[in-house]
Amino acid sequence: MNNIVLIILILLGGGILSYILNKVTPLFAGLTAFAATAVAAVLFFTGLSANDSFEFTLGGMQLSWGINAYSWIFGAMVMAFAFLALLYSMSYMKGKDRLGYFYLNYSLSVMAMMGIIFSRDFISLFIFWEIMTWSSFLIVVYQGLSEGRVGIKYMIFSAIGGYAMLLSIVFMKAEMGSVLISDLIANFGSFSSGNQTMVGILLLITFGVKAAVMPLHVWAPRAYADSPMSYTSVFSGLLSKMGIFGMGIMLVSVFTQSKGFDAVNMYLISSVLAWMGAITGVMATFYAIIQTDAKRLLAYSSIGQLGYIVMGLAIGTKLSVMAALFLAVVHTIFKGTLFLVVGAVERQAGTTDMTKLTALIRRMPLTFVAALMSIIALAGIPPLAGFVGKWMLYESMIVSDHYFLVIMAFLSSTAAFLYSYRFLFGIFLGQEEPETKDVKEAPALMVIPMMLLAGLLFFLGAFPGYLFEPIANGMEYLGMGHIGWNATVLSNGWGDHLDTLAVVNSIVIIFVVVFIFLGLKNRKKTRYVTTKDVHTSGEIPTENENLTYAVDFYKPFERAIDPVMKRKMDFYYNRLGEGLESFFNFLRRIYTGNGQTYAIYVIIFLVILIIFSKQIFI
Amino acid sequence: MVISPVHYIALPLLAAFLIPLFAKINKELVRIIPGLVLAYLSAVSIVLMQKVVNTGQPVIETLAGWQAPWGINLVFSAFTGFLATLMTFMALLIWIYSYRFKKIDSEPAMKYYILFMMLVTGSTGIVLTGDIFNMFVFMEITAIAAYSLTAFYRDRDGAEAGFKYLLIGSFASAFVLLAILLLYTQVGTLNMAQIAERMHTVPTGMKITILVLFVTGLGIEAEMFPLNGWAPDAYSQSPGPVGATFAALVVKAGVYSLIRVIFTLFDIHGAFDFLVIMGIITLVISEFAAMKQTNLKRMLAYSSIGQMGFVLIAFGIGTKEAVFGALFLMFNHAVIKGLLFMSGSYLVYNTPSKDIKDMAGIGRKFPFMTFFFALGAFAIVGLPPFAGFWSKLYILLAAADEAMLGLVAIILMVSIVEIVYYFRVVAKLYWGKPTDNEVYHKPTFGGYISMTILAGVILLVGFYPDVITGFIDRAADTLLDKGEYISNVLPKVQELVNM
Amino acid sequence: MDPVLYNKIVSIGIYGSAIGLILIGLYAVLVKKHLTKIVIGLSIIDSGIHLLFIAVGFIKGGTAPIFSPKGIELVNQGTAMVDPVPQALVLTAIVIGFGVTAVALSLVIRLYRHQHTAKIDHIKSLKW
Amino acid sequence: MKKAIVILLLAVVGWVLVDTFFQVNFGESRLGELEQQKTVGAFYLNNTVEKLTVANVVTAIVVNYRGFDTLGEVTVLFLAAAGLGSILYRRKEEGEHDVMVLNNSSQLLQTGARLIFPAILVLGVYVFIHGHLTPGGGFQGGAIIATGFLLMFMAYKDYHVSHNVLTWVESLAGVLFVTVGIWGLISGGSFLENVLGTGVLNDLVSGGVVPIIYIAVGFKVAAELTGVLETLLNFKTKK
Repeated sequence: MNNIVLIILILLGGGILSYILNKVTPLFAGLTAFAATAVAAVLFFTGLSANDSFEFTLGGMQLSWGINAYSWIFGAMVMAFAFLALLYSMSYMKGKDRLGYFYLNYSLSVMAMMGIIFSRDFISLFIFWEIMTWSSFLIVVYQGLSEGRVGIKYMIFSAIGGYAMLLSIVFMKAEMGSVLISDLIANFGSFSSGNQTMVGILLLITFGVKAAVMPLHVWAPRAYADSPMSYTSVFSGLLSKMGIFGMGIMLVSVFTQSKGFDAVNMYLISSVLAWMGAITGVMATFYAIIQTDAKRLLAYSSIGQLGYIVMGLAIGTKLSVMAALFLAVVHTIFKGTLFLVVGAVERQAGTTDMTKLTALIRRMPLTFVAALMSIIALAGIPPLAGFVGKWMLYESMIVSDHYFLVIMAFLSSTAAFLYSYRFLFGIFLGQEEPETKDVKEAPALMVIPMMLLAGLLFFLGAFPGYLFEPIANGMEYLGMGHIGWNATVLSNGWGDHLDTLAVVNSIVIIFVVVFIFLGLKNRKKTRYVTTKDVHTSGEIPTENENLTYAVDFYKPFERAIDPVMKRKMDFYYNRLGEGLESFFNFLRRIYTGNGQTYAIYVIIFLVILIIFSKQIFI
Repeated sequence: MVISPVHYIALPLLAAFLIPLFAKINKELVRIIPGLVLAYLSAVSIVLMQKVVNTGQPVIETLAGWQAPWGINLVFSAFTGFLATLMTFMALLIWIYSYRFKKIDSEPAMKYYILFMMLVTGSTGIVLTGDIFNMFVFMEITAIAAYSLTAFYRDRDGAEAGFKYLLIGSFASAFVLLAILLLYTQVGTLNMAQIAERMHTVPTGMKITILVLFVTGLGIEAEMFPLNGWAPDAYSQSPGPVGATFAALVVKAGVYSLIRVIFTLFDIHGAFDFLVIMGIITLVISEFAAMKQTNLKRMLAYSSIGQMGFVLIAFGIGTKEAVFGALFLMFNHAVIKGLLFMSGSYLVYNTPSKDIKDMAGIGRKFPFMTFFFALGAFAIVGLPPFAGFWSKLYILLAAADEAMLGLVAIILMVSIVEIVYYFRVVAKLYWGKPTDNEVYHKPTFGGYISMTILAGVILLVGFYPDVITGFIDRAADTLLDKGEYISNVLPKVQELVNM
Repeated sequence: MDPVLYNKIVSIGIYGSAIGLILIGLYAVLVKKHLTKIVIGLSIIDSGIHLLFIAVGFIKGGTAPIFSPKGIELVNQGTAMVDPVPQALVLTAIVIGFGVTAVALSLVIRLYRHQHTAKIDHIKSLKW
Repeated sequence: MKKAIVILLLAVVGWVLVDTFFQVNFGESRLGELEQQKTVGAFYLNNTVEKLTVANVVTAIVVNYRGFDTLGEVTVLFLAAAGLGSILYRRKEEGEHDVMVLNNSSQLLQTGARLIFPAILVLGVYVFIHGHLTPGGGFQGGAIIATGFLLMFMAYKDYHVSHNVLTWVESLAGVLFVTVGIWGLISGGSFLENVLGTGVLNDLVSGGVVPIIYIAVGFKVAAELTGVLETLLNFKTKK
């Protein structure tokens, strides 16, 4: 049987089987889902070639699945990360109820993502897109927080996105009689200018919702924070990348490559999108800084990072697209890891509130190492992979004369240091509280995936070329020319070279030296104290006073950005929603409950028809 | 005895007349006989469907030995047969579901089964008959059974809903009767094929007046806005299986009659645009009204009305693809809404206040019911890969083919509203904080069986729509080919003269 | 009297009274508050329609469509028989009307027993 | 206000109805010629005597040509009775019994009712037995019989008709109707087909199955109308 179909079927079957087996024992549920993902991953990495395709007719529609160099990047990402996150889940989810439900939806969303990646036509893309949406919705409401309101908000936005795609699909089908992505690329130039804009914007809305671009992002922070962390890592790491995946096809293949696309439109759409990405990056970063909950902080940070990626894609030069795709992969790794870290902390310490957690470094050292690595990658500090991506992004923007965007990006990545620091410090460093004394290191099943991912970050920082290769192949498939790459050397437009290996080596050496030095120097002197072990003007703080360092961490900064943050986008959406609901409430008063009124409606209807019968029926 | 469409009417009637006698022998027979009849009719459906598919010709049954225009005839074509088969199977499932209904009290149980069977017979009769006045008679059979069943529960709201239904329903029958009368004066016949054949001789003004009367009367049955005031009350107050029957059979019959009149009897093209407009209004207003409902069944009722509006839109577009989508949607709606009403009523039974608020977390107590409800909700809003998706897709494609992108946009926007209120409930059922309610009405075994079958159908059609599209395709062709209908039903001109 | 005028007057009288009955019935249903009166109104609408049926089937100078010896004799003399179809239809319609009325009355009785009122304005616990 | 609106609306409806029906000329023959029959009515008038040997064409239509309608209409009655039963059903509680809503009537009415009751029954039976010959038939006869029972209900406060008997009568009559239909299906090829010899016109025994069906209808209608009256007039109380 065709491997593509087999992967989908294995994931689907694994999900259903784990739902059923959960009735036997919850252990089987996790194992089955894990086994299915593992087999699928093995199949994906070993059994697929670019020529594999699968075509069939369903309900009168010609559907076609296949794999290409571009989708391979995302497929590899999904399979590898989903596999590791599932390994983590088996330990993380232990003891929670309705595991069958969780694993079913987990497997379904992985299956849906693989389906999206395999889809060569919009109908199957839409089908898998919606499966992804509702399976993730079911996990967002899994913990039963806030009466499912977060989930509903997520669902509304996803539905808007999904239906935008459906609208463009039916339009495409009517216009060109086909729903193949390749046909859209081939025929896009022949659409009228207005139709081009419409299809373009509709599809970008679809992908923008999942990628949480600014006006469409309001679902994301709470949805990320409310899901179980082992799924949030997938949610933020992979699901959002599906938006990026689609945007890549739209912006690069459809817009740039199809001859005859109205240049003005294209420029307008792309630069609007780039600016939206930039604003998303800045605003979300600001929001991330003022969060006190680690989950929310990471959620906003995710949105901000996705903003960069969108910006890179929208600029559309070779280098920027490459940077965006590189960042997309790296973001999956580090943000996924960070959510896993937060999950581990939540499970071990019982909370993710940074004002309550302190000094977990001594309790959970391995988790800390993973967090540290990912934070470094997130902040874009050499030598980890994030640095390489940022480097390329800045360079591409400067080369293509987007100076304002550079300023925005610079602003937000500087600001990102603030929350990175807050995250690291709030949870892992500082003085110890008695409450966190009994916290233990996370179990091995949770630590191993985190450490593997952290190692991967380090590896990619040293040898970015191993990631450049598939990305360059993918971009070639999309229609951009080949870009020069080498395993360890970055080259830029000015002809400078950056040998990543040298950077890595020197930094590692410095780090090790300093570490040894500090270790030797402080070996005997370290005295660990709790936060209560202080005297403020001679007063001894009471037990219940929260003196954690993370309280009011960035008070001055918060005050500075307060005017910008006052009106959230959320506020306007909520007002709109309330307005609509009260309108609906008013509207249903037509049904007065009095039978006689209904009878009068009938007569009124009849009379209207009689009076206007000539106009209506002829 | 040859298998023929008349079995659909004769056997249930015979059974209905016999049930009071059997009740004197054994109380259990009252429950079993309707099931046997419906099971037999399902088998009849399969045989007849096979015959129709194999020969490509409709099975036409003349009654009392008189050829078409003189006597009444039953037409089991690919189109009517499809609907009749659908209805019979749904009725059989609903019977399985309600087998233990009212098991304590045998007297109302007998009445219930008689009325239920007549509801089914009436709906099937509307679809099968080829005579306009006979259709009216079946409409009334359906209506009276429906009024009584709506008021079946002994609380006062049931009677209220029943009375409203009756009030509006009487209007419907009055208008239809007037329309039939006027039609008879113009064409001098009651056979629908012959009416269609002679329709071009009727003066336009008269034709339009008749059409207006028909549209008003049948629009009430098809739940067109603003004629549908009765519907939410009737759906929400009737017993659970009856609500399912309304959604799966009665409304379908109403829509069928409207479609038959507009597509076959009349040749007025404005009527199609009119259907689209009324469909949009119905869809929009009822989906909006559903949004703020606190009673689950009432919400389902409004959703049903909205779906019927959607069906009307699709029929109004009038192309082959659109009719195909509309029939597909009717099929899906019957199956899905049936499942929703079946599972929903167990959820409602176990919530004394009937309020969606108080159903929070009920999924822990009724995992299967909640699962079925969630599946139905997912399917009805048209999420892939469930059955509802395909019908929605086909209708939208058909609309786009006619360059009605605005219409597509409206439908999609309304779909978002639909998603919101369904998902709100689903999220609440699964993950709300449970309020403890002691009352337990455990789902019956039969309930599980029929719901599992429906869920299976939803999944099967969702994953592999081709199992059903062949039949629907043929049905759509049959509906649109008016000339063939006339020539099939009416004997050749020579024979007419010789008669 | 002029046959044309006579014809007109008769048709106004018969159609007019039948339509008048329909309108009176509709008025009762739409305006009267008492449930029983509404049911009576529905009955009156039905009666009006039934009358229209009979009126439409009538043929001037026609006799009843019965081939009794007398009827055969009349037909042989060239007398027309009225159209039998509306009469047959109206028989069915009357019985159906009776059935609906009976159900309506029983609903009214039950509403009255539960609600202790028969005013339609007071019976609207199901709304919106 | 509401009244004014309603009157306005009804004026439009009335005007349209009048306008429409005046296009249908009163008393005009729409039957067409013998060869070129325009309405089915003409066909019935021309063929009933020859093919069915039923004198009353209306009866022929009701019972044979459109017998299916009649089956439906009998069902409607049956349903109305069943529906009434279910709507007004209440389980008898401890110490309750059925009571008529009517008051005791005068001696005059009681005596008169007893006197006239048998006559009404006979008239009813006569009407439905001769349904195929004279104006009248099963429905009319049944209604007349039910009137007789209504008279008895009004005269005697504690007059009851056995539910058992009513059930048997209406069920058997209904079964007879359908069975005749199915008999036609089996031996003649179509449901309700007239499979008996038709006899001589204007004989009491003529018209094949038509009188049989009409007698069944008569019994059924009588039983059902009586049942409906009984249900509507009774209520359960402790007194």
